[in-house]
Amino acid sequence: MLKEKLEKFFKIDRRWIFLLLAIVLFAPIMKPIGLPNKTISRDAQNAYTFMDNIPAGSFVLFSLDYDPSTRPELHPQAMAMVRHAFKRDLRVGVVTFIAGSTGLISQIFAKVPGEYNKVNGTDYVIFPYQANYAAVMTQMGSDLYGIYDKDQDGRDARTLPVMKGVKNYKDMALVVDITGTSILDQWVAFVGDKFNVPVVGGVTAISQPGYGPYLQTKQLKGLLGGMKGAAEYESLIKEPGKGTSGIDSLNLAHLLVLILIMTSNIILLIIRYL
Amino acid sequence: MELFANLWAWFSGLFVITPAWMTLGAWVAVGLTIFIFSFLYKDNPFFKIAEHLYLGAGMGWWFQVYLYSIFIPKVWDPLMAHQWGVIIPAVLGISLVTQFIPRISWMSRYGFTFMMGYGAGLAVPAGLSTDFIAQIGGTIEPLSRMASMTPFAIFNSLLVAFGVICVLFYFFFSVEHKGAVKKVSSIGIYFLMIYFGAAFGNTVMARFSLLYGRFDELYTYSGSNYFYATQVILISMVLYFVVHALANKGKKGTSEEAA
Amino acid sequence: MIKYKAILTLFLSLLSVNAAFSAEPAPAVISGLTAVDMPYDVGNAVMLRWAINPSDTPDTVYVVHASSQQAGAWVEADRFSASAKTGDDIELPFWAWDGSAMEHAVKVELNNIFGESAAGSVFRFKVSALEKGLLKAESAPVPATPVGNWFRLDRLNNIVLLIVIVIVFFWAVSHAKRKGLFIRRIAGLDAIDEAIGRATEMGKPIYYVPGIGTMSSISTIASAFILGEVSKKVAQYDSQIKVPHYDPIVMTVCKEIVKQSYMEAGRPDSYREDINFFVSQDQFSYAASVDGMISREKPAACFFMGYFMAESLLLAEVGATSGAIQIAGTDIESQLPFFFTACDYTLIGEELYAAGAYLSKEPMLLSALKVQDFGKLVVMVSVFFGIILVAAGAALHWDSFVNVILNLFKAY
Amino acid sequence: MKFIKKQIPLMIVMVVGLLTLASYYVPNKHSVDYIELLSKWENIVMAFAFLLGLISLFYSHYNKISRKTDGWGYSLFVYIGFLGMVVPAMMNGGRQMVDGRLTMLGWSFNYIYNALSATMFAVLAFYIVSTAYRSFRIKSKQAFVLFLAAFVLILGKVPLGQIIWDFLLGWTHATVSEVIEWIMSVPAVAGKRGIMIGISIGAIVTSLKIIFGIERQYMGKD
Repeated sequence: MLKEKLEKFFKIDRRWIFLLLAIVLFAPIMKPIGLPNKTISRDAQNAYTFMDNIPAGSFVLFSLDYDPSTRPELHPQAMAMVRHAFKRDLRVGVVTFIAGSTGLISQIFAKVPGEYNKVNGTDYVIFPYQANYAAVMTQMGSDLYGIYDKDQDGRDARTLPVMKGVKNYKDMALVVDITGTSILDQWVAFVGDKFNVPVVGGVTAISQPGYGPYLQTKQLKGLLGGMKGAAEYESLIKEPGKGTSGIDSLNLAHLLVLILIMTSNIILLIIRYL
Repeated sequence: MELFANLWAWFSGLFVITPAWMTLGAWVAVGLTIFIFSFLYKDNPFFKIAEHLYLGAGMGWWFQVYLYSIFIPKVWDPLMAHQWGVIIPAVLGISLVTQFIPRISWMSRYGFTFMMGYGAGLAVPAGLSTDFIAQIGGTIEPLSRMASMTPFAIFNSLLVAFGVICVLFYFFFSVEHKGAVKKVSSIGIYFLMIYFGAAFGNTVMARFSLLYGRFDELYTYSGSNYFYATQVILISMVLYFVVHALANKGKKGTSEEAA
Repeated sequence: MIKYKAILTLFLSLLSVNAAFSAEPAPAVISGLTAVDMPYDVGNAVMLRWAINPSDTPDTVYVVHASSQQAGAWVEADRFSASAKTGDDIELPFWAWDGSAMEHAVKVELNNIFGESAAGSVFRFKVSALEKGLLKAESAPVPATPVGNWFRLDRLNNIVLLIVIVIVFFWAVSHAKRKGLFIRRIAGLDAIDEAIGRATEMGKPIYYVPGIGTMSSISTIASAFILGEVSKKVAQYDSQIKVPHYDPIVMTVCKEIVKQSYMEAGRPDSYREDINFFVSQDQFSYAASVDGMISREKPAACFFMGYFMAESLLLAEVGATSGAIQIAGTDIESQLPFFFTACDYTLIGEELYAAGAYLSKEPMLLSALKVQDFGKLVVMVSVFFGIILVAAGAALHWDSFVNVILNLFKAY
Repeated sequence: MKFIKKQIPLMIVMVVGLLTLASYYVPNKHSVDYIELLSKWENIVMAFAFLLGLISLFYSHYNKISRKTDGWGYSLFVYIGFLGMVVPAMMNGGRQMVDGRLTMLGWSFNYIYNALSATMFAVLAFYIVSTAYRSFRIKSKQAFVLFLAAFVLILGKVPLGQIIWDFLLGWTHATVSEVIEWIMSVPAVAGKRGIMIGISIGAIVTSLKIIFGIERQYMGKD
């Protein structure tokens, strides 16, 4: 009797599994649980410490190069780091080399500056999309206005208060690149090494291991990897957001898979030896 | 003429992206997302609509990519500038289209033999260097630091080499797998199993992140500023399935179980 | 007037040189600087070499200047500390490079500095050593002309291996025998008959999905061959087969192949043009559409053979749910785990290539399989002996011997 | 006729194949230019091949509509989807952004194409779970190894899993990240490398067969 019941469970309609997964992933979006995330990786901690020690008023350049396909992992990272920069009263400049990221950038800056009373043009500036990153990176080494003479809204970049005293990499305290492409490698090779600017990165979980060598040689001052990196950064700046709810979802979903695999094996054992 | 210009201006003015367009976009995106997900429950007309729309949209997307990144800049512009060199690939390309006319379809061979030759010529040396020589090198290279290695690291390097040899035994085709060969190749299978399991487990997180991303977007569009797009469409879908199930109640065999 | 100005300038500059001379000791001379064309390249780089100076300290910095003019116009090309960039750091194998740790060797990429293609024109170079920002030593300028070379000597190991394989290949192909060539069992392929038989019994179609590769990917070629054999059997059993396509060229090729198979099976009348049909050239809309078809038609068997990316599991899971026997095969190793877990039988990597030979038993193909086995034998032997030699060499500190072996198995 | 139909195509394969092969060993400017030219040509030929697919797609759905076969109405959506992408593209010259503003093409891409493809990709998350439920059952020793590797990898990727591991297996003094690192860099590498080497040899031999005209089934028979 039990055996028959179990066998039925064995061939459970997989739509129940789908439903479970959907609930487990969706619930934390509505209400983040804040499951313990006590481990903070060294690289995320380093990224945080570096940003935290920059003197207030310094200029930080964000290169946000991700499109909707890597949004779940990278958008929370960008949010958290921009928040941190505003919290520390740093000046923020944003560039991008991926056409698809312009929409995502405006999403960030529609929301975050308001929380810290920051004004476009005075505290931050968004530059228009440029396709050829190698040329732009080199140009910014001497005079960034050679390429970015206007900001995204067409205002003369030179006269913006936020750009006061900023001409090239020498006037920047940090470059942050958040990307799902190899553009971070270019920032390290073309800019970090050549012009002596510190570079911090944010990448997807899949490409994270590849940056080990750069971190070892300190060519990268810190690195956020995937949603976990975002969650870690959020907990460092004490502003739980999408990264935290994301890692909640992932935690539960992974747990669900493990429980499912275990149950199916336990049932298999019972059926076989009972 | 002026009327025409005015009409055109009015027409293209309609397609300037306004906040209203953004809200409409949210409804479209939510609808299509839920239609595709509904396939997980069972096949239904809404999925079929999304599926066919996607067929067209996918081809349309690539068509404009090809048009604006190849046909215009790489074929049309050079021709206008009297660079006749592009005629060769264009003719090879057009030869492919002769497929539709059986009598001269042999012409398409010119096009695809070109592609085959190019592909094969690239594959040989690249395969030799990255997948053959470099993989042998990668297997033996760690042991060159023998003097400074821990016993565990030495064991690991030897294990990799041993595993590679066993797996290759598994792929031996001209030897019957029995006796010693069978033993070695079955050890190779264990290495394959570890790789398969690990690669599977490693991908799970990336896929969940994608799904989380979709759900997050659905959640965003469930807000009042989007007029509750997600809730409305989701509830209508559920209602449809309920009504459909009630209507088909008693008619056995018509239900399309997706399980 | 201009004359006077020139004289004045000359005088002033002499003065300033004099002043420099009186302020600090004269810089020493870096001798023995040579500049030659960088070998084995397209002609954009020059190799500078000079001996290491034993009196260099960790603070010593070398600066390399380059110029495309007859005189002056120096541009900084490189800057590095005295301990870096020795002859050992040049990534070339021992048969193509004789540098040692006792010299500096710097590759100067001229196209990065001067922008245009550099082959054929003369450039001048000089090297200076700085100690804490002060000029310590300087070389006389030396000229060099980069030229485009005709052979990548560093890829010698690659070409030798290729020649060996080609020789073995031709030997095997020309000695292809009709009989006596053994091939081991491949479980997935034995299941093909079972799958087709089942489809005939149930009166349901077979789906053969060739994946999203183009005709130049090897897995697609292998898949097309297997399709030929499968459709021959389908024609014999008088069953139904459907082949949804991603790539139009693959589709046209497969049309030819299936038609031919139906003729060979003696059933040209059952051949229909719509056996092969085009779906989409967009990865996921292809997957969505094929998923829709499989879930609606509930085929008796699904074959997934060829080049697959993320859609592998999208297809295989729907096929498994609809209750089909599934046989998969791909050479994309990242997708093998998903096929392996979701399908009944999976051809792993090379097994897919061997399938054509296995099914057709054609002597030519079987002997090509021998070449593949030979290649694997080469790998096994090299790994086995390579490990022993390298480990022994490293333990005994025969560094150059270890280096020789590592160079042999390095891709340049 | 046979010459034009068969011999010349075979010659094209061989000449193009051998030249491309040789260019790998020749660093000269001519060889670099040759490869650049050919890859440009290949892109153009591919673009024409795309038209072949587009025509077949239109043709087959046109047939469905004109013959009013089952579900012909859905075929209309193929054309709607196509126009939904192409017309906006024509209006903006294929640009998604003009002066920092979303164009109609950008809109179609974001809300139609991207919504569809991202969702289809995300469906994989569901399938990966149901496949795991079905397939990771320990029915043999090999299946056990497969199960174990997958289990550890799934467990150790998220913080919660790391906590569970430390709780249950903390006494081993090996963190789950270290174990994962070991699996991925030792036994899994051996498995993957074996497959890759096998594949590369197979690919080389097949390519040689194509270049030398031994494998010519792709040309059909005539």
